Amino acid sequence: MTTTQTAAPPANEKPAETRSWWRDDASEPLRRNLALFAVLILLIIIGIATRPDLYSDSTWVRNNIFTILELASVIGVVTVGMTFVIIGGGIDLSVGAIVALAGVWSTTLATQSYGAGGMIFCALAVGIGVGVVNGILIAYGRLVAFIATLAILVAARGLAAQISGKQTQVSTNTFINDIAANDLLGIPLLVYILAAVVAAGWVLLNRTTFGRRTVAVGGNVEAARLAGINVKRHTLLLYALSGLCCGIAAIMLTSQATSAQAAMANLYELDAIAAAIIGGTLLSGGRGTIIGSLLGVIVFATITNLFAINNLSTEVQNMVKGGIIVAAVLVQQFRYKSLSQLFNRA
Amino acid sequence: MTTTQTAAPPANEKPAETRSWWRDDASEPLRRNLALFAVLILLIIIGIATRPDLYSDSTWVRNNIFTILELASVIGVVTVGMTFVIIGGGIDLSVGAIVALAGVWSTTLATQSYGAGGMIFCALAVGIGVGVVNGILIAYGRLVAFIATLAILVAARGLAAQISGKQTQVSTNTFINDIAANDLLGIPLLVYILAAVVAAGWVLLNRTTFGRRTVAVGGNVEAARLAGINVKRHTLLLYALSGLCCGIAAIMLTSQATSAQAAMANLYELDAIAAAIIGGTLLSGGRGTIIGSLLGVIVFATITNLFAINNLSTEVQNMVKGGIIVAAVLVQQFRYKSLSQLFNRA
Amino acid sequence: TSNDSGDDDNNAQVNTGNNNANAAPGKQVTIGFSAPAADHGWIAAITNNAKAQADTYSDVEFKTVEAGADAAAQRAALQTLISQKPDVIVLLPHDGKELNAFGLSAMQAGIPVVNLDRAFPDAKAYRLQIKGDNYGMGVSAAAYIVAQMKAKGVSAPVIGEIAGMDELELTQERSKGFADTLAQAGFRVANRRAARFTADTGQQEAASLLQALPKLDALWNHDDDQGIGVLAAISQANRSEFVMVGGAGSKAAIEAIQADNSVLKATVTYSPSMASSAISLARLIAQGRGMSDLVELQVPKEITLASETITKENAGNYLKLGF
Amino acid sequence: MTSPEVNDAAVVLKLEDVVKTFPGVRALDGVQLEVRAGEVHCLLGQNGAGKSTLIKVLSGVHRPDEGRIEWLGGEFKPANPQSAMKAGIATIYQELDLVDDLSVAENAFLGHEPRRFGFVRRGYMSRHTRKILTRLGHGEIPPGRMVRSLPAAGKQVVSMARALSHDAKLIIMDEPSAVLAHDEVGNLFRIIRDLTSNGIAVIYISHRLEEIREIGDRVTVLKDGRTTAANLPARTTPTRDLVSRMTGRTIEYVFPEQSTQDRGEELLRVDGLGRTGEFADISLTVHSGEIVGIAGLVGSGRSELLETIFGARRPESGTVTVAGKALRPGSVGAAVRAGLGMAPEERKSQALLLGEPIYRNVTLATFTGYARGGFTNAGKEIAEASRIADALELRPRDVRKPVRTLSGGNQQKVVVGRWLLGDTKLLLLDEPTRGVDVGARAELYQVIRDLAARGVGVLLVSSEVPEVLGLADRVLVMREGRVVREAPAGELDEDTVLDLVMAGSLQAEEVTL
Ligand SMILES: Nc1ncnc2c1ncn2[C@@H]1O[C@H](COP(=O)(O)OP(=O)(O)OP(=O)(O)O)[C@@H](O)[C@H]1O
Ligand SMILES: Nc1ncnc2c1ncn2[C@@H]1O[C@H](COP(=O)(O)OP(=O)(O)OP(=O)(O)O)[C@@H](O)[C@H]1O
Ligand SMILES: [Mg+2]
Ligand SMILES: [Mg+2]
Repeated sequence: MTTTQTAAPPANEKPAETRSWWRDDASEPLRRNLALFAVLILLIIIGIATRPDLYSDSTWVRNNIFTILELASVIGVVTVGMTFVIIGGGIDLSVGAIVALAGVWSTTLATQSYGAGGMIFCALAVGIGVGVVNGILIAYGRLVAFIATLAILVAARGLAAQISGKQTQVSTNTFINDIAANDLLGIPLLVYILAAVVAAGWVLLNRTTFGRRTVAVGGNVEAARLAGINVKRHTLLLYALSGLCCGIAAIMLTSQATSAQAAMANLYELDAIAAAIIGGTLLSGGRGTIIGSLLGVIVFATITNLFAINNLSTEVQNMVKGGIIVAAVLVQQFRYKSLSQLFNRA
Repeated sequence: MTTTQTAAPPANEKPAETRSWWRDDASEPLRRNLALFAVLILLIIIGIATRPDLYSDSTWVRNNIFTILELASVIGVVTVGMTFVIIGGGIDLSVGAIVALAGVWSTTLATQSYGAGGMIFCALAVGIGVGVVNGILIAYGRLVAFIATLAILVAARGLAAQISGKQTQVSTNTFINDIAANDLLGIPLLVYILAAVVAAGWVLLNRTTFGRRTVAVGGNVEAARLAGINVKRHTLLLYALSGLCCGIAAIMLTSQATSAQAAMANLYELDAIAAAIIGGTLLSGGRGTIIGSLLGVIVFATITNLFAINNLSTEVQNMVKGGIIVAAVLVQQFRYKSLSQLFNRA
Repeated sequence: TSNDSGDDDNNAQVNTGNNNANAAPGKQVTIGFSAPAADHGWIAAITNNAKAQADTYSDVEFKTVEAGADAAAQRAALQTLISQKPDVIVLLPHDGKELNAFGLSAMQAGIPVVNLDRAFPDAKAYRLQIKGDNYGMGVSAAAYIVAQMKAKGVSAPVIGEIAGMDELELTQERSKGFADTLAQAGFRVANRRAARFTADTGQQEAASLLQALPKLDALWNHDDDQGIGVLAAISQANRSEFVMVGGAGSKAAIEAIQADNSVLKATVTYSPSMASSAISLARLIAQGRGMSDLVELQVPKEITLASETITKENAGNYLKLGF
Repeated sequence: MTSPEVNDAAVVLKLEDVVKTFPGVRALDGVQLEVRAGEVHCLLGQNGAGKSTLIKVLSGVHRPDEGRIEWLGGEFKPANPQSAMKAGIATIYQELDLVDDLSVAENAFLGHEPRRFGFVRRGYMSRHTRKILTRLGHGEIPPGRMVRSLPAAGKQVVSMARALSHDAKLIIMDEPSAVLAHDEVGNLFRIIRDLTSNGIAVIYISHRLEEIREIGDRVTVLKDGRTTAANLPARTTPTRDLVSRMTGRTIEYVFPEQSTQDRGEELLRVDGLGRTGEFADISLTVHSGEIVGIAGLVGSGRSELLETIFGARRPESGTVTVAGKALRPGSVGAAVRAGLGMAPEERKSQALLLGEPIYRNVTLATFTGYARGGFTNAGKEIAEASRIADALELRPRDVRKPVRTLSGGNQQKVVVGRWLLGDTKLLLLDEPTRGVDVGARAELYQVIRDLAARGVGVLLVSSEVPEVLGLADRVLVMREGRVVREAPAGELDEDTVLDLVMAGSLQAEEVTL
């Protein structure tokens, strides 16, 4: 028989833990996010330094913040869905194509005749529908996510071109068009939508069983399966969720452009994946944060804005942008290391 | 369970163990390649069925084969490099941008003044150079490959636009232009280049320490490190190799188009990755074949050819293409299962 | 297309207008300008021309914002332009319909908008619209081909088409003009491939098209930039049995037509010189002046450039306008 | 301190006050170690004592923070694994370090392939590998075979072949026997004796005391990263002494009393279950409060059987009935809902989310139960997980720490603990004590017994025959996918079981002779 009572009093374990609680890996996302904040502040400082004339005008600054957020809003919504898919161990290359297909489908004359409600319903239904197709191919057809969603990308853009006859379809629905045009309490409506989607995503990931399953499935799919989680159904749901986000984004983008066409939301997949990864989501799954992804999107939008106010030519813009992406990630890593060293000494 | 005695194993093998020591999936790559061959034959049959008029002309068929191979040649060379990178556990999104930068740089008036040798040297040097930058960022800067090569994609296209002033730069060098125009023994020179690169890639992967270590680094990076492999240096070399392939491809593409511009080789990264994966390369690394990747490229080129000879519109083309990609992968899986059952019974 | 990076010194697409009453300096004005950032010769020429034309005026301050990759980025860029309070905005939108809303809001805010090339659907969204004729391009190309076929006595010609980026509306208009006009002569397009305005895609699509059509009588290629690749594919395939018509009117294409040593026999114009005109007219609008050759005191609301056909006969006249 | 039975060969390796810290952990805290040429030096210590960390320091994976290492008379500071290998130290790591898609020969020579102009000398490498494999008693493994297709024991042989492919003077083996069956362990010992007779020193790590008795010369004991005893004679030091040095307390390596209660109603009935190439025609029952053990060789299909019962594999024939109701085949979810739980064989790849906190791993199968309206209840989960951590004496106790930072044995406790939450009626345990130290092992045995006493049925797979016999009420012996004997534990002894288990191999050998 075992006698265990003699040793290991918990008392002497306590101090070691209090000393190191913040250092355990659970707080890493927070630190990474701090690093992204630092990058953001740096970008703003560069903005102030290069265009003091603009930044001295407080109305302009205020408007500029909203310009950045509006620019970030559509891709931000897409990125929330993408973050779930990547944390769950997948990838969705079809997001841009889904946005385009949903946008085009909801702006056909037939759909527009059902009014704003019909258009929104159509966009969401198309988004979820294509997402479910992705999910079925990947979860039940056992296709590699990269290939399946690439195939759907190509097919969905083709279908969008077919439906629209490659024409730009103008939205004549004032309700839809007003979403992007109007404010509430001085803040653009699109920013509210972004905030709502981010908040919902955060709660879903961190406070619900769905979020926990996502982390489990992406972190160790075999462990999740052997713990009784229905991995296939969950995978399906993840792609459907991504599709839903694309549907929402389609409405937002249609509203911004007061029109939709088959080539819209071009390469959003790369932007969304890049933002999520910059935000600390592990490409191999199992780890990531919604806030990080949001910050990633905002960093990209701020870079674009910085270029615009300094009127850099596109080619210079692109060269600098590549450098900034690299720098941002390096700063994250640097911060992580140096800070932990700093704290270690303290 | 079969009686082991009938199988007449070699004297030094214990029969009871022959059953339990290994599961026979070593031949899986071969079987996958067979499946791709089946897809290829199916595509050709569809071609014959839809355009019997063309296929009844043997000269035309011969020319068509070369048309397909020429179409496959540039992306094929890029895919060989990509296959190495993916087997080694990475990804290179910058291949298209490197091809463009190398092409543009080698067709500036200054470079062209050094003649064909100077142009080829320039393209290869630019390719390797950008590849090395990728490698340094990933291996030593510890950036995620996806982000690092995405940043380089953006930056390299920007630089290419800057160098070319967004103009299409015409190559006036007849040696370069003749590469795509000329044959040897009735076979286009580009096809020889493709064959040479594929052969070199095969030998490198299967017969050299570099290739075997690539599998190790991608398959189990910890094991590779513990075995004393310099993982960082190896990773660097992989991206340099991919860059080299892009440099070769740049010369080929410049020769085909008798010109170069910053937007050339658009989205080659997606085509190359898709071909490699269709060809059986594991996106997570550690497994893949050069022959599979080549077949993947040829399947895509054959699909494009099939669309062209049937005059399908772009949108229908895209819809069908998505379906074919999905079908091809499903066929592979189906074949894999059913065949292994077949073998089990035999 | 040329390898020199478009120095403005001897740009034939700029109106130096020495003998023009409106050339005299007037009120100091700020012109804001935005065009998308495609890596394409035509768009590059648009931007270069606009800048060069603005440089000829001592009374114009020229501010450009380059729009990023899509309409959303361009809209954000335009916001920053607005904050710099220009007197007039010259805008080549990614897509006229997508930026219609911006045009409306700028006009409402009292900033006249000169729409360049890609039309806003809403007439209230612009003060002046100056654009090329995409449908007309197709018409001109088809008309030339029909005439050639008639002259050669080919009754049922095999006609190919290499289009530009298929998802753009302008490509659709060009193809429609082409098909409509051919149909009037009882002809039709046997095979149509869509390239992406780049030489490498032009080569690939042309190689495919030539393989699909072992015998060809006429070919229209929408864009002379991608035409470099199309011509390369034709010579690589050793084909010469047909006539080819180009599009847009690049310097290289016009030279080739003049030299008459390839299948390229004509090209139909879609000139980036419209950017120069747009700047000149924007200045007049901002200064409240009219066009001196017109009786009206104001610049008119719409100008559509004709698509002209350049052949060996008239190539000499157009050579200086090639971009 | 040297005991008389150890020869006076030269000291080849000497460690003084070696310290290695990880963020938050002092994994090595002043280690002393002395190894002589030609001896088998055993390292003993509980899970997390720092054994693996110590050998990673020796093999150049980690660099020590403090202390001094002497190797062959000179100071030794390996910068990376390669320089340690060059210096003559080869290591077989605890976690298998093979590349699945390389061949046996390529794995054996990974990192130091024989080559000419960059080309691998395949013929040479293949011949050399075959020689090494033959020396290891496994000449039947073809050097060209992909490692992916080898079972765990075969992979262990390849790991060993790699160590032998270096011209090593010291070979370190971190729990090499953990994945080996009984006859394979005998073979391993033969190889070790062969090595030491050639003057090669071996550092041997194992949690099985009887192995240390059989093969070891001297023992060094680690506790909490410190050497608590050095150079004890391996054969003669009393178990009580060893265990007290390891744990700082006295325990005995015994099994809890067999329960006396009558077995309850039938919980699990398996009828004619089979899967081609894995197992065939398996029928068994488990009653409430009963522990049924399955003994057998590695590769006899026991893991596959458990996974099939649990719904992780689809049976090709036969049925599984739980508490009188047929279980939907091929559905883990249905099995869990029916009250089944399983601790799989490979905890890292099959059971754990290494980056996630302990509590989330403990509640992985039950967190839905604490949730309300789809919203999780972290407070409740942490409380419940802490309760389990206390019951299992998990170290560390803080359940918010990531599982990755736990030692192997504590990770296993997390996996078993998962099924102590919720209403698990039947627990399937696959090698629950693999790589678990003596102290934790005894605790786990007690946990399993207590579960049975509460009426839970247990189906236990283990490669350690004493464990099956000591713990189970009833024992099934499997060979080549079939049950060859079923009997109450009391009617069997170790020799009988081993005889049954190996009969297949013996007969097979007769056939080839
Ligand atoms: N394709 C196959 N052909 C022949 N036998 C196979 C095949 N696939 C699996 N097996 C058998 O399935 C069993 C798998 O071995 P495994 O080591 O998992 O069994 P085990 O009894 O659970 O051993 P352990 O005690 O190590 O868990 C072996 O009997 C193996 O021979
Ligand atoms: N890379 C690492 N990062 C942080 N902590 C680590 C790391 N490696 C080991 N540790 C910690 O160091 C201590 C010693 O671990 P080690 O693996 O050496 O134990 P062990 O004696 O080999 O145990 P076992 O018998 O379970 O294998 C443990 O507390 C472990 O959690
Ligand atoms: Mg260990
Ligand atoms: Mg097993």
